[in-house]
Amino acid sequence: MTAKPLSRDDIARRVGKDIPDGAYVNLGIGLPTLAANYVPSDREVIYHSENGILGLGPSPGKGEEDLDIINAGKQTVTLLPGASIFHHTDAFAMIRGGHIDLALLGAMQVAANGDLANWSTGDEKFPPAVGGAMDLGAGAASVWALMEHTTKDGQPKILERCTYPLTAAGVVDRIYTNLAVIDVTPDGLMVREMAAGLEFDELQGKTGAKLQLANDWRVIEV
Amino acid sequence: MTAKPLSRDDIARRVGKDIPDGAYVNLGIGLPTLAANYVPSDREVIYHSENGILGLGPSPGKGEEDLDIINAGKQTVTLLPGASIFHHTDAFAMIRGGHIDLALLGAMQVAANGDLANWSTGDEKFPPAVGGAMDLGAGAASVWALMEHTTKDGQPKILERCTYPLTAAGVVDRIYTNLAVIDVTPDGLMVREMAAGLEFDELQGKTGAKLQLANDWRVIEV
Amino acid sequence: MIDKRVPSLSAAIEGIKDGAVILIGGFGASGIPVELIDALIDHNARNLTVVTNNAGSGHTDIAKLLASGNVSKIVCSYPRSAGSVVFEELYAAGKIELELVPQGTLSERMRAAGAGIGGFFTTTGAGTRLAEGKETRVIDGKEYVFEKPLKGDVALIKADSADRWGNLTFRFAARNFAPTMAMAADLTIVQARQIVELGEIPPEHVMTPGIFVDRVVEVPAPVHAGQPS
Amino acid sequence: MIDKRVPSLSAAIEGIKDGAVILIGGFGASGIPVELIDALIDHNARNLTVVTNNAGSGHTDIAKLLASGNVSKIVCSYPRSAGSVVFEELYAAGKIELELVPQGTLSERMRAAGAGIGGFFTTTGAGTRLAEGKETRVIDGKEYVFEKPLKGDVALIKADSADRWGNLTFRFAARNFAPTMAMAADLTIVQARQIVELGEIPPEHVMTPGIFVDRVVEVPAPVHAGQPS
Repeated sequence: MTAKPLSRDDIARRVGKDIPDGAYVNLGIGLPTLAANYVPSDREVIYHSENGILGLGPSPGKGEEDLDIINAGKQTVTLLPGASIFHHTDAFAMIRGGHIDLALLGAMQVAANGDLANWSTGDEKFPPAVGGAMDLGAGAASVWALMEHTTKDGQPKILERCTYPLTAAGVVDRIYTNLAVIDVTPDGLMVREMAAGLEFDELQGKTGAKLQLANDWRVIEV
Repeated sequence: MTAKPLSRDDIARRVGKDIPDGAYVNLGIGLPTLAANYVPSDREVIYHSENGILGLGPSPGKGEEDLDIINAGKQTVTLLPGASIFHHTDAFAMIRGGHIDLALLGAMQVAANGDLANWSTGDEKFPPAVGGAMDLGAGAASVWALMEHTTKDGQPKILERCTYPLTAAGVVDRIYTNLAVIDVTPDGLMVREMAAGLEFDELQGKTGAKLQLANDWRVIEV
Repeated sequence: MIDKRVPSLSAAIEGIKDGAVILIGGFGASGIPVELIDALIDHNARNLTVVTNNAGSGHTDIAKLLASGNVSKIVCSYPRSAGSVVFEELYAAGKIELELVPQGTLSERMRAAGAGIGGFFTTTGAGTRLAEGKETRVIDGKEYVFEKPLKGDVALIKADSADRWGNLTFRFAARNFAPTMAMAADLTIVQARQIVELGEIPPEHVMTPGIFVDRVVEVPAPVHAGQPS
Repeated sequence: MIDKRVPSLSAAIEGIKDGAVILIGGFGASGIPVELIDALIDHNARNLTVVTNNAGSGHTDIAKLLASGNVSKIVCSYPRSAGSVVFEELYAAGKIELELVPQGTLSERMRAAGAGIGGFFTTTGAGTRLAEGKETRVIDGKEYVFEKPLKGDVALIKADSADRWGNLTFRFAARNFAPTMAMAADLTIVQARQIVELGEIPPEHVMTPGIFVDRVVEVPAPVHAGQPS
């Protein structure tokens, strides 16, 4: 049986199932934003945006866009009943003060100790840009990293130590990739779920840090 | 001619004349609050209160008191058109950030270098209480101290060094007493005005720090 | 579903432990959550530290809480005021510890706790007794004092309107310490004059976003502090 | 009489000097004071430092200001975004200095400047390149970075309503950096969609109190950033 890596949508679908009812969640751009679409409909989740919104709703209908109601990715969004607006400094007080239960962040690299690299490849040719990534990494009560398991040319992105400049040190709690769901624990990286048909040795081979397979590991269901 | 010390109302009247048009002013309890009654009517002054009000108006009419609209002295006040409400932390950001142009503070002692003592006699029998005095002393762009020139038993309250615990160091710009108006300058205490009939030597005799008489000194007019 | 409403004052206060640090909103008599304080007194947790601006007046609300004997320490800026007889007696008898903090520093320290700030430098208090023993630093020629965050286990807050997400509004200057205290406590408990439907508070007029609030109880006709209850 | 209204955009911008530090509100295209920026370009002060979250997009507003050649340094969190071609060219040519600051730290540093805080410790950036050369401190077992206040000579702000005392409201998330920047500058200049009578903004709904505002100019139909003007 050959491994069946998850599609991008499937990663989002898998993550969506884990977002808990009642959580205050900040979504990074891309995969994380996609994950919100797959939260079970019986859960109420309050989404936070760095530019001063709690209670973001879905995309507006065509013609209903308001350019003053946007998310951190600068896309127009809507406000749910119960939404609130505040200024940037308060928005980051929420982040840094640990009031955001969960930040879903795209990642370039994650290290076995939870170090996160998602803002820079260190390439000096391009101007660096960080946005709110460091604040979210350091401040959110829990951080989940979402990414492809390897780079396009097959290099591992889960490493003993990040080679890219860090976003925040020791903050990632869980990693969702197209191949596995992995917890970052004090004892190291613990594989909770693997893509259907994937052997542990194969996963380890695509990973730049030592993995352990949980006794109760399962096949990822999406 | 014998000296004619100012009454309490006259001190307030004298101070009121100096409150500039357009100023943001915080009023301490007592004499300072009284002074606001004597600001010339062609001036617009915006009063600030530590509990989160800008634009305090006069006392409410009988029966019109609102217990949620009070000043720092806990008296009911009114809100002028243009008033704004904010929380305590913002109220003190205004103070500490130098946005309050002028704080009028009652004083127990003022030193020649502008040190202010107005919160404690150092008597350990009573529990200390400081309120916003230290914030206002340290933060307001300008601080005027209002007080009787001497204690009830004739001891000077303007001193080379305060004997009471300090509220803030080197912050008083001007002193208004029942005997004189005195500027605190880098060169020392400069008497700008004296009560009618008062001789400089007599004023100096009631003062515990060296005074200089300004060349253009005048009799206090109220 | 997020529903922070609780059915009673006793349910609102439930679980507060001995030794807890309790932030209590209000300035003078304005914004004091009288009914929550009464419920806390009935709850009878002991050895509390209370953080609030004043130390109560007469024999109601905060003064009544102090008189219960359950408060071992008060952190405030102005404990001594007209009618603060209960506090003064406890203080004279050595039965209550007092940490005196300048009012703006009190508020800023709680904000720091709520905003994830590890400490800050302020000119307030520099060169005074209240800076004794504290780290100081000269910045751009002015002396600053280092102040640390002040975090609560619990905050007791009086609001005007609230919804089931915990969004709050306050009446005029009853706002005072409430938004800051709501941020600064692990468990923020609110009494609101009215609980409204989600969306009834316009998003731009929410004064404390619900993220800072844990429990809301409706108290339709709250007693004003200092008035007979 | 307090009247912060000025009759024209050029009067609003008057007196901005070469070398000034200019705080410009807005996040993405939301809340950017396009007309004030255009007036600043016409004013032609040189060697400016601009503090703003993004480095502009396309060839309008902030990008146009950068293209004017009058900005020698930009302090921001996210200069690189879709369409930030002007900035990228200037950066590649070594014609603009970049100080990169995490977004929350950027906002908190300006708040510190406005609130009289001499500096603060934050966990944001600890252990990263952006903390290199900065003081660090371990507080309760976590590493913090010391950050300093960031003050402006001028702030340019887009508001919805304003009155002659300078009280402001903002439309939805156009609020973003505006209230903080208004506190943090010596001269805060506001363009408002409408100037209303004193008292028309309810006291409890004022979002930036007038004490933080110096000049207000009415721009009844403001162009949204990124749209052709």
